[in-house]
Amino acid sequence: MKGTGIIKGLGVTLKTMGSKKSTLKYPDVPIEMPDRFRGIQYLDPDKCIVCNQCARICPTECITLTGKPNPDPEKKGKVLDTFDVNFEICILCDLCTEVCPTEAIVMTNNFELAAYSRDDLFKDVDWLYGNNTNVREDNNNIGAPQRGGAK
Amino acid sequence: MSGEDRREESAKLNETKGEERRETEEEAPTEGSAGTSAEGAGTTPTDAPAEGDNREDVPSAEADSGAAGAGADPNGRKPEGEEQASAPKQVQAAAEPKTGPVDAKQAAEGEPAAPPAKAAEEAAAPAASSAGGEAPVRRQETDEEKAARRKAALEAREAAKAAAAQGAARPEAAGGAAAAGRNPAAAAGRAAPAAADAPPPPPSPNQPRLDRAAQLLRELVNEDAVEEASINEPNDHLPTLVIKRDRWQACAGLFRSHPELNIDYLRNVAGVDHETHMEVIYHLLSLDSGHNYAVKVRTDRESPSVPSVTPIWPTANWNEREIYDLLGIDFPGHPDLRRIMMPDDWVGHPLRKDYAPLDPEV
Amino acid sequence: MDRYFNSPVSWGHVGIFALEAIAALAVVIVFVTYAIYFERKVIGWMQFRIGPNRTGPLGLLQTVADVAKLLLKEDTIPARADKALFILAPALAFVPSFLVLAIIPYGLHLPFADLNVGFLYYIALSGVTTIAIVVAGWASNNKYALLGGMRSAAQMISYEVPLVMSIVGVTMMTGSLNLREVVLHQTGYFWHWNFIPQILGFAVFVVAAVSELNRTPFDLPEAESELVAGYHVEYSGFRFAFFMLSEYIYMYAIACLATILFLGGWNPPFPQLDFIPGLIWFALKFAVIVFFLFWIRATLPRLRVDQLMGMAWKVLLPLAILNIFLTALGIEWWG
Amino acid sequence: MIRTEELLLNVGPQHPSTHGVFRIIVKLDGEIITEATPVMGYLHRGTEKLAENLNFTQIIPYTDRMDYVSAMTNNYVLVHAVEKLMGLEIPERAEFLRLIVMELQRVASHMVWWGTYLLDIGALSPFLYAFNDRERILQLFNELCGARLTYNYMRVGGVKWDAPDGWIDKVKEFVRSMHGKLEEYDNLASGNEILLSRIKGVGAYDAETAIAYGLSGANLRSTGVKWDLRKNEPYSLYDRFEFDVPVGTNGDCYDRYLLRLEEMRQSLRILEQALEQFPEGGETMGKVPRVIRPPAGEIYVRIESPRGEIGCYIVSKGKAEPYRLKFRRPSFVNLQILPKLLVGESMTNLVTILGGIDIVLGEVDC
Repeated sequence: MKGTGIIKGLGVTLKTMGSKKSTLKYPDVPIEMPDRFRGIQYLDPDKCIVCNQCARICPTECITLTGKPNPDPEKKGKVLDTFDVNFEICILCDLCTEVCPTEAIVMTNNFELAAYSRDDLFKDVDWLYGNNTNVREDNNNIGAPQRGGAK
Repeated sequence: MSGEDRREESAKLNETKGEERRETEEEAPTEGSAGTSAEGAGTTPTDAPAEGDNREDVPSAEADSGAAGAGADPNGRKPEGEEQASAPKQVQAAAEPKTGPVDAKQAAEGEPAAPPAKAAEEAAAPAASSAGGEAPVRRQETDEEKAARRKAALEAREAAKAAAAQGAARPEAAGGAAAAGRNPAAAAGRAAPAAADAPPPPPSPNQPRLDRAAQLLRELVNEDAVEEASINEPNDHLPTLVIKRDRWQACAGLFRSHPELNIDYLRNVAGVDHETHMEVIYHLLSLDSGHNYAVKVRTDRESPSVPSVTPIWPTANWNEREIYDLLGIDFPGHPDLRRIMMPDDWVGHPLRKDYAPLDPEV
Repeated sequence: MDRYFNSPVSWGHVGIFALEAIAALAVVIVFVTYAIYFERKVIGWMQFRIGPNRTGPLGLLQTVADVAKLLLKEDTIPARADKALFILAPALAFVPSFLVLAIIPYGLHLPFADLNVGFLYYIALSGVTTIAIVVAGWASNNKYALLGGMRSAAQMISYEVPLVMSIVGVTMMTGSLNLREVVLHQTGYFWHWNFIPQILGFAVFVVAAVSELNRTPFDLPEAESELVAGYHVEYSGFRFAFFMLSEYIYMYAIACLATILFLGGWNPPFPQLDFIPGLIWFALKFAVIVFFLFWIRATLPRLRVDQLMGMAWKVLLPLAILNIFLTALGIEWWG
Repeated sequence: MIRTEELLLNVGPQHPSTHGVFRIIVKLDGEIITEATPVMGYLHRGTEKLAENLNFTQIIPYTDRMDYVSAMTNNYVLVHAVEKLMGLEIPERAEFLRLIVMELQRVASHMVWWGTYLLDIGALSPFLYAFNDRERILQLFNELCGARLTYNYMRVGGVKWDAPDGWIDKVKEFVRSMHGKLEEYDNLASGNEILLSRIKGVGAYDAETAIAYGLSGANLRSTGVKWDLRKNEPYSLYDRFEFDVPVGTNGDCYDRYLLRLEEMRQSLRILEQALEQFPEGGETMGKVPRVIRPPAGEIYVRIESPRGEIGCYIVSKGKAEPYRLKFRRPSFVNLQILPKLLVGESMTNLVTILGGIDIVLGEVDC
């Protein structure tokens, strides 16, 4: 009969009125992201071996880093000098953390990046080091040299 | 630290890393090939040749699902057994809305009866004799390939360095360097399959279809219509024809209207800039029989033009516009050839390999 | 009230009238504020949401904040618009919407203007708003606005016909167009209310009324998915607020009319419940109608223009005429 | 003397119902369209050009952004093409995970379509009903790969992440509850007389036209052509599962509407079977060389995305970057029929027909 469809529809909306709401109280109650969530990176400069893997894999070329000789003459290799991520173009694709052999750069669950100026989105090593909350536990860096390849 | 320093540094890193990588790379395929060929020798004789001829794709599909794969398709790779089993079904499924699928059905059922048997026969001999001999041959090839590639990579790197040294990389220089780097690589790429073709592989299950299509085109259009005909093996043995540009319109008409081919569905049109020439690739499909073909039409780079097939398959309309827009290939006969992605006043065709943006800031 | 009308005019009377008018306006403005609030709340609840909840306790000040924002917004007039008409249109839409409120009786002793042609007065004035919408669409010099304006003209003119025809039955039963008498005629149990004998007329009235309000499923003049915002696409700030305001005031008026004409006005469903004041009964029935409007807005998709016109002329009008016939027969047979 | 003239109306690029920055220039006679010219490219990012300078791992995030409503299938078509070209072997567990996420994605994508389509037609609520349920799928994806829209989940040779503990059970729970939800959708809208009158018989075309225009997906099947790549040219593990390919008869918007709802049910069916058969353990990454460098050659693979046949054509010259990468985007091809369908229809039907084709602008412009 004509009209039954409409009445059924009205029934569904009426029933929904009393159902549980799914609105999140977001700014008041922070959103808990699962551990694998890809948020803003955390960088531990002490772990970094300046291998440049992250800068090379980055599809948007948003990472720039430089190294300097190790100040401790006993040790070989380099230490990190500067490390900048341009979050204007970073797509949080997870590839940099995937290839990092020492897990120096890892994802965190923090995702709030809004700023009034574009300049604020250019984050340096100190800022990234300070972003040390909600760091991801399992990084699964399958692309990194020692575990990847013909494993 | 300036950008140049960084680049140098990363180049050095590249070198060291590259060596490591090469080692692992060399290991991986040999391991894989040895494993598979041994497996092939151990199992039924039909398994081995199917793997032997696909040297480009070493670990084939059957191992991922041992029982299902081996049971369903004796060739190891899926196309033959699978496609034939499903082809008549498709015909039936598609038969309701269509008219006159009878001959297509016959073609589908009659044709494939022969090749598997033939393939099996021919396969058996080399498999028995040269199952052991396969692996070293292949390793040699990969080594050759590696050497060529290493050389190419080195050259490319040098070229890149040179370009970088010039400071603000001017587009011509960069383009030239890139081209210089690419050409040897391309040459190496071409050389490798040539070397690989030494032992004649058993004919592909789709060979008769390819031959038949080529024959039809030669007979009904013109003797010189088909320039090349080959089977693209990794791509499910896709019959691939290279058609002379001037004959393409007539050939397309034949593909569409000939009851045996009956290509009613144009899957995809893609343009490629091969630097020496331009190429337009049409992926054709007959919904009745489920047969796929790929057709390539080559044209020169200076004033590229390929006859439009929009009157035959309306699908081509926007695809050709896109190719015109991004590669600059003209399609005479197209009803409305305008830019589609880029703004109307855009200068240049971005997908060309030598494209340099008018305004590098954009 | 009557004594004021019958006694000579003095400053005191003028003051009293002015105060009454302001009080009525205040009621209406408060209604509009919270109608918008509840509309958003109800639709939110029906969509797994909680609706506005940030401004003020429970979000109660949301609409106030919205209006304040609209007031403070820059007043833009498109360069190529017809300026005079563009400015005139919102006022033209909103003046008649307030005027129609004058005739609505909320209780036996609470009428403002007790006109004998009450309903016709409503129809006549609400028709002016149609002109305002067409003017707005035309003056904006925008193609979407023009299409919206044209749609609105066609739609509102078409639906006024079944709307008027649908209440002819009620008028025949009452013998008057005076809204107070219509309510008085429905005194008694709830089956004495007009919506039972006039069920057909009631149905036609509701459909035509929703259409007159330009609300879903008849919101074609401002069909967002087709015409972006229809006739008021170029309006912003307080001019836009005027359109919004008049729309909600019409909703108020139509809900009042439906209550009065078909749901027994301030009469309780049972005479035994007389101890509850009539105003509360009125408000309850009124709320049900308003809720119904929100409810269908949350559920139904929109009609197409041709279907809309077809419905007015091919379905509603014949039904309304049939209703008149049946009423006439009923009156003839049963008195 | 009354002067009449045609109205030239720009629908878009900023318009609520063009589903993105898409523009149709329509000539209107009253409200009847006499000519429609689609204009696109506002979202053209040159993915194909960018890809020529990126290696295959780096291209995967870019595919996420093509059809951003169905990123998983895009991921799959690229990695599938590369794997086929290299002849790689994919562990069964990885293939199962891929199939599960692709089918979940199909459900999610059709939900978005259903909600937005009804929003186009003027019903407000279905949109939120659909998104409320889609949210659960996104949450599942978020737990699996750490993103809700641009997953970057698949890799050449496998998948990046194994399923976390309890994830499969959560998917099972979701699939179970989804059946009831689909029924609710039907109750809410499918029977609605206004909806039926809006979409029945609108935008109809026959099978021949559909094939000539190269339509795929529900657009093709609505005309009665039983062509679903999951059945006709099986890839992944689809040949192991039982499911039906629903077809329509009239080729109008109503058929497409019903088809997409039915496809969700069939996807749930596939999911149920796949979750039952999900292997206990195993690798999620196959044996892959350190640097993904397909041999010289070319390949065209196609899979059934929620919108139709999405194809990936790769020309490789033996380097880590593709020499040429071309995507056959179903939205782009399907959209070609639009100017033909629009002539003689009203403005209102423009929205209905455009919505019925189901385009995603990220994919049209690529």
